[in-house]
Amino acid sequence: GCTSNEPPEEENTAPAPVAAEGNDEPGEDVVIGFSAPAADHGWMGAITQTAVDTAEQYPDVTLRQAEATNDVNVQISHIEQFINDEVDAIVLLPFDGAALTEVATKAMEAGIPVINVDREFSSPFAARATILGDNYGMGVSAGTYICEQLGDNPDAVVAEIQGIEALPLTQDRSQGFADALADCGLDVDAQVAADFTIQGGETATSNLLQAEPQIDAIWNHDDDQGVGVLAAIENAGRDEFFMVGGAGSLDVMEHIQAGDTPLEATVIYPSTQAADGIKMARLVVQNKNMGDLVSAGVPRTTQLYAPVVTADNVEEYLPIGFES
Amino acid sequence: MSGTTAAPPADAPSDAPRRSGWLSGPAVRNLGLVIALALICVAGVITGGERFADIDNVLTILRLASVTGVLAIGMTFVITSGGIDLSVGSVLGLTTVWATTVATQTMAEDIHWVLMVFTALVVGTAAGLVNGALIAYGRVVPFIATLAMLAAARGLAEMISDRQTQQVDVAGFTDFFRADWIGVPVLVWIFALVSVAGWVLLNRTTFGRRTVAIGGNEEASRLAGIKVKRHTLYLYGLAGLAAGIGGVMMLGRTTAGTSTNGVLYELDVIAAVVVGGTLLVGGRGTIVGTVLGVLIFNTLNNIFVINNMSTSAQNVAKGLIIVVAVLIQQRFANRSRST
Amino acid sequence: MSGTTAAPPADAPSDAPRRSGWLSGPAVRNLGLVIALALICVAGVITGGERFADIDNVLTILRLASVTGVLAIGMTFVITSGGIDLSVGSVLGLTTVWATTVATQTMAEDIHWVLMVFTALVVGTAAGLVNGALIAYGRVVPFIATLAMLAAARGLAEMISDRQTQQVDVAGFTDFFRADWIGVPVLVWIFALVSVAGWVLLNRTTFGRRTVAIGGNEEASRLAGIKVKRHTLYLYGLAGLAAGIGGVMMLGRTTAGTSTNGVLYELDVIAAVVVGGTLLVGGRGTIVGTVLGVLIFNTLNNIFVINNMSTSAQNVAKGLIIVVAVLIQQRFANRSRST
Amino acid sequence: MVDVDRDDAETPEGTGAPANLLLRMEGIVKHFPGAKALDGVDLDVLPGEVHCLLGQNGAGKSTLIKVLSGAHQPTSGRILLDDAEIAIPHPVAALNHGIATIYQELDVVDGLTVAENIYLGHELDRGGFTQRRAATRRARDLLRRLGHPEISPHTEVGQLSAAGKQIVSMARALSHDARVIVMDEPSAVLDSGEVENLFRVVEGLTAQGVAVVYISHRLEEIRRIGDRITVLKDGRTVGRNLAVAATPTKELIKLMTGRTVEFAFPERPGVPDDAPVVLEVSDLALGSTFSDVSLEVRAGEIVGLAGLVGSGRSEILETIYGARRATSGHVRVGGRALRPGSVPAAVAANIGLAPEERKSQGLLLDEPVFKNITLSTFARTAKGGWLDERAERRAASEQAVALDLRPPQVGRAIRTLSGGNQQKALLARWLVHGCEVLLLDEPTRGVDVGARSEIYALVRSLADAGTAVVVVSSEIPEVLGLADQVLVVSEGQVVHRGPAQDIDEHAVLDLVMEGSAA
Ligand SMILES: Nc1ncnc2c1ncn2[C@@H]1O[C@H](COP(=O)(O)OP(=O)(O)OP(=O)(O)O)[C@@H](O)[C@H]1O
Ligand SMILES: Nc1ncnc2c1ncn2[C@@H]1O[C@H](COP(=O)(O)OP(=O)(O)OP(=O)(O)O)[C@@H](O)[C@H]1O
Ligand SMILES: [Mg+2]
Ligand SMILES: [Mg+2]
Repeated sequence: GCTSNEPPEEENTAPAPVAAEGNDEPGEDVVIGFSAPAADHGWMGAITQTAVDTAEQYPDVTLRQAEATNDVNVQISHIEQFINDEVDAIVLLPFDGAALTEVATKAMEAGIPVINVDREFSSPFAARATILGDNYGMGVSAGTYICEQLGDNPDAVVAEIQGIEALPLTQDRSQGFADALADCGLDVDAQVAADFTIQGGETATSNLLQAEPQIDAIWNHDDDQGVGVLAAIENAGRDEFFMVGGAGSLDVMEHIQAGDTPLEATVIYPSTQAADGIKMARLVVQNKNMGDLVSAGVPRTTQLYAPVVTADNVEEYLPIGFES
Repeated sequence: MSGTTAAPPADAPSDAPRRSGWLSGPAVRNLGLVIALALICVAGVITGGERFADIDNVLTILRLASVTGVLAIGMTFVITSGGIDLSVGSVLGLTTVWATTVATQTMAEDIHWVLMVFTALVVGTAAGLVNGALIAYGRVVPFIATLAMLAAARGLAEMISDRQTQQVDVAGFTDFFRADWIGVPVLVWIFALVSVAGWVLLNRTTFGRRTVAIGGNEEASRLAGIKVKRHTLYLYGLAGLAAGIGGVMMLGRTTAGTSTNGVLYELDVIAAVVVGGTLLVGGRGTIVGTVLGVLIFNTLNNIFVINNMSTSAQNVAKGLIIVVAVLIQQRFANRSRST
Repeated sequence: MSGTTAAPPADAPSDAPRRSGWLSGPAVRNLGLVIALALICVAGVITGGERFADIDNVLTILRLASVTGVLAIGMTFVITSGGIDLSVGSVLGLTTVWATTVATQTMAEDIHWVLMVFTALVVGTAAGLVNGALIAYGRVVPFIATLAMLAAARGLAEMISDRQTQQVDVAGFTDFFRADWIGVPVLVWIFALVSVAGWVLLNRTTFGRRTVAIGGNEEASRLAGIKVKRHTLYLYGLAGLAAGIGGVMMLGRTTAGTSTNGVLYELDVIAAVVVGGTLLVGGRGTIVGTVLGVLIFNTLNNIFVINNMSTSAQNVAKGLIIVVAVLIQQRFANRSRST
Repeated sequence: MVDVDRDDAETPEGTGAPANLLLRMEGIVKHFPGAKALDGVDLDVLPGEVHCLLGQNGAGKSTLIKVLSGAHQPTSGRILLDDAEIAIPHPVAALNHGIATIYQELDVVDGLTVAENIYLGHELDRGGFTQRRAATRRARDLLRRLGHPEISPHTEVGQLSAAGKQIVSMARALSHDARVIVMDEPSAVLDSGEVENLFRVVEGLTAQGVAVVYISHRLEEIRRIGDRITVLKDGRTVGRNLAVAATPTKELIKLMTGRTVEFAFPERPGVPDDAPVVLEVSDLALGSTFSDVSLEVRAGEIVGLAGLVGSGRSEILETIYGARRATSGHVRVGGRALRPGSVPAAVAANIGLAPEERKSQGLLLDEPVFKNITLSTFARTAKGGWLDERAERRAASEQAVALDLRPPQVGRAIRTLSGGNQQKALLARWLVHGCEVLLLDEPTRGVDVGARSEIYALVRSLADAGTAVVVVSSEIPEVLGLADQVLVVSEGQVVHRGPAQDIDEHAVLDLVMEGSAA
């Protein structure tokens, strides 16, 4: 799809109305149904939190929040409930894009615009607008950064700590990572999967550090589990490598700033996607244009930018770091 | 010869307190559940009004309940026999993956979509039979055997699907399962059918009687000539079949085969069965109770969403309500049987 | 007069095969586990070589085993008594959250870091006592009562933490729990201590004997004058305390209090206990077996990582290995007792 | 002594209310949902006496003693100890008052050792730590006192036979330093030698002033050790404080049953020589438990197995039945070899086994009586897998009447039946089945006198109808009286076989003693 690179500054944790004049003026009342997977880790928690905060900003928006769940069966029923309730729009971060396509299409057919966030539906008719992070791009960014650091050493040992291995998004990230590394003649020497939790990160990393006595670089997919990863590194007393994170939590950015851990960089995966979704949903329902765009209507697809945060530019990104 | 034949026993066998099936003992036990469900519905109407007491909403609840409901019917048999099956959710995931492989779908496209259904049912039953064989003939305790299957089936599903979600492209299939009959979704019909079949099987057939007997006293059943091992094999096969049916329904609902389908269903399903009044130690099982248990959990979920509760608050509320529902149900269960 | 005094009747099994505590019947049962663990280690050495058979690696395995290990010791008591506690993981999460609230940490900073430990233990025990009260006095079946607690504790933890990870800032705390004593991490020491204490409690105290008795025959225990309800209360309190200790250790390991700590630990812990040879129906419990069960699972994980296996392959392998381990263990268990 | 008719409402009194009463229960009433188990029962117990409690199955004996032990709460009534009213809200209270109970249903914990079972609930401990050495020592003393020094305090109770468990129960009661010890059918699972041991212990207790409340269906035991008797019928006291010596057995039976029972074994019509051999067992062996067991049972013949507890008789029956896989030997029914180790094959060949431990091996306690009775036949009654519960009920009710099951409602949970009636229901299962070969393991355990002679008559009439019967019983007179042929088993070996008329109780005892001494 077409990609529009929005400056991340536009999305603040405490979003201030920065969009084009008039868009934030109260319009007709909008009831938005919101459904996302279980907030079982910080990034997902931030997704929900920023969505709720954004909705609260607008007196004309009422947010209906479905129970966060990792069960597509339950999530489908929530969308069905929204359709029954005849909400004005649905912002949906599906646990599995393909599995929710069906019901999203049903909503669209019922005249309810669906804003698809983060995990893409399998049919273009299922969403009015789609906001995507860039999982493959994330892997590419992380891989490219590591290449820059280690490109001259073809024997360098690179390790990767995945999130939940069985998720397609994990596969995308790993693919991007591998592709970028291959570009400079490196490969992934060790790969472990955590489960997006701190305990999982700690366990996986402890075993990983044990298995690999000498490592040059680690990419950790997720800054949430990164807390555990760092704890394991500290426990093991290892510091011969540098580490790249993923998602961009506040905590990690502070570490990058302070330079007190092997963490040198992290790849942003915006946790404000759902907040954007809320804004878009409101605009769609109120028939408004998006920000500075000249063309009429909200764009169909928006893919967010995945920049690499390092000590050099961390100041710039601190405000959008999410609290894990 | 004995001289006792003279005086006939004073009290001839009067079966007075017996009423027909539904209204006797078990029904009284279920009364508590009905009351709990009714209270929950009242709460739904009070807080949700029209939005809750709406035919579409009721159908939404039923549609949601149908997948776990079917699993719970199978689980009721296993638990009644004194066993447990932790693998149902994971086997469900495996069946959805297997039924949506390119090979299966191509074949289904060429021949008939029923092939996909068939594949799912065969895979589910096979996994169940492996459980059953391990338990009956390998004498592995059910908890461990099915826990192993939980891990293995999930892993297998991931390998087969290569961790990609597989979309159902066979139109006939999705059309069928998406449809309504007489205003009621096919999925709900299936749930109803499986429930009735389960009730009949448990209460009206020798298979059901054997199941209860084995759960009540395995040794006594064995000594009475029941083939306990073979029956155990069948029981887990049945639970696997239910998982297969659940898998087909899941596919109908999501049109997506993925190894993450059914994650953690085992807990939901067992909870519904146990809240329904089936004893975890075996020997007593109730299909009606199970259906009520499934409905209670799913109605709760629906009301939470109607009331816009945060997930955290939902969890706390769910914990409290489960306990209260069980306490209500117990009040009645205790009244219905002697000390 | 009785003729049975003359020759020992056959129904009095001779004392012969009895040796002191560790080496008697239960030990033979554990032998199977030891062999299973040994085989796993051999597999580790073959595939991992130096990287596996390394003192640091062993310590890593032990350190990782320590948290679930402590929970499993508590769980062994509950299961031995015929109960189950599904809430341990979620209670663990709650204790880590509560011990790291700003209020607690500020107080700990001012007074002593032991306050954090104390908080966690109190919260864990309290949650356990609530479980116990529901089960003993409310007569809710353990599965349901603790399932409710699983939901409620998780929800409460999310509310308290506002779903934010709370970092431990009390230096004394992290320093203590990250340290080594005589080359062995503090966490491993705690695990060892809890195991030994658990063994003594189960095998050498009145409390332990009564736990076994209640699991073996609750009615007989009641008739023999055991206060079954009160004992049950204590048992779940104990499991809660273990969850509190586990929470403290988790904090030591990850320095982060969050409601996701301990997610899904219940299954791991129960699996370790049951693989260890404690009967799910109650009446037989073995701490040594539990420790071995925990080690088997954690060693497996370690070997999987050393071999760079994908999660899917790990799952399949884990399923197979669990079954094989149990079959090996059974071979020995059966040999150690008569038909 | 008052002579009573069955219509006489008056309660016969033996001795008047004595001065130094130890324990008195007055007007005890106990209702269960749907059943009135006790309806105003009185009981007076003197220190140092053996007070016998008699009554038919279901009369309320166990319920009464459970009220006394704190296991049940009475609906109304008073309990006085030393003339002071006491409350017994739970078992601990009874024990604290010095009232210890041996229950009818074995109340031991299989997973604990003998010593641990004996001190269960009042463990010997210091600061919570068990004093295992002291417990072992004292347990050994108790077992010796009970005449069983060979039972090791370290044995897991699950390894013991029913008799061994009973002895552990008794040791537990003794360990309490009680003033009143209640024994609910303690002799039911014991053989004659062990009953003698038990009597010695009881005499030792009474000599110390301990009162023993003794329940048994074996009237000859009551003659041996009883001092006074209280008789219950339908939850009421119908005879109180009758002196044993002054009350003829006939009288007691009439009080209990309300009618006259001529107690006798049914006549043996003799098995015709041309009767076909139905059951043929040749050289059967099961590991080290028994070996070289051969027997033939012809149609219409009753073969009895006599022997001590633990001699392996139950295992012989279970192996014939296929519940255990024989290590060698064959079983043939009607000439056809039976598949070894398969119960379904045995059941299909119309063999029935009424097992020894009815609770653990026989009954589905929470299920209704009729489902228990039809447990081996429901599939046969069923049509194409569909249950026919009406037919099941009919068949079960017929047998309930035939066996005088009390209460005869086949729809109630079998758990609520008294012990003896549960035993009858178990027998009914195989009567409904209509077996060609019937294996009975302790068929009259816990069955009252009236029903007992009915069971004898029934077994005999089954034999007359052509069934081959094998009976195991620990009561030697029962084996000798009922069987045509007797096999004496000792330590897993058949040490004697011959017609029942040709041997008497002493000879059997001598044989088994010899065998076990060898
Ligand atoms: N569960 C068991 N474990 C070990 N040995 C056992 C077990 N059950 C029975 N035995 C042994 O088998 C033999 C026969 O026991 P059993 O009591 O069944 O014989 P029996 O002649 O039927 O006596 P009873 O009069 O008690 O029925 C004895 O040596 C006994 O110790
Ligand atoms: N829990 C119960 N619920 C209902 N009825 C019961 C219960 N327990 C006992 N009864 C009934 O109370 C009556 C007395 O039973 P009890 O066990 O006291 O008889 P018993 O005299 O000990 O007989 P037995 O000689 O067979 O042991 C019986 O009719 C029995 O069915
Ligand atoms: Mg009785
Ligand atoms: Mg026997």
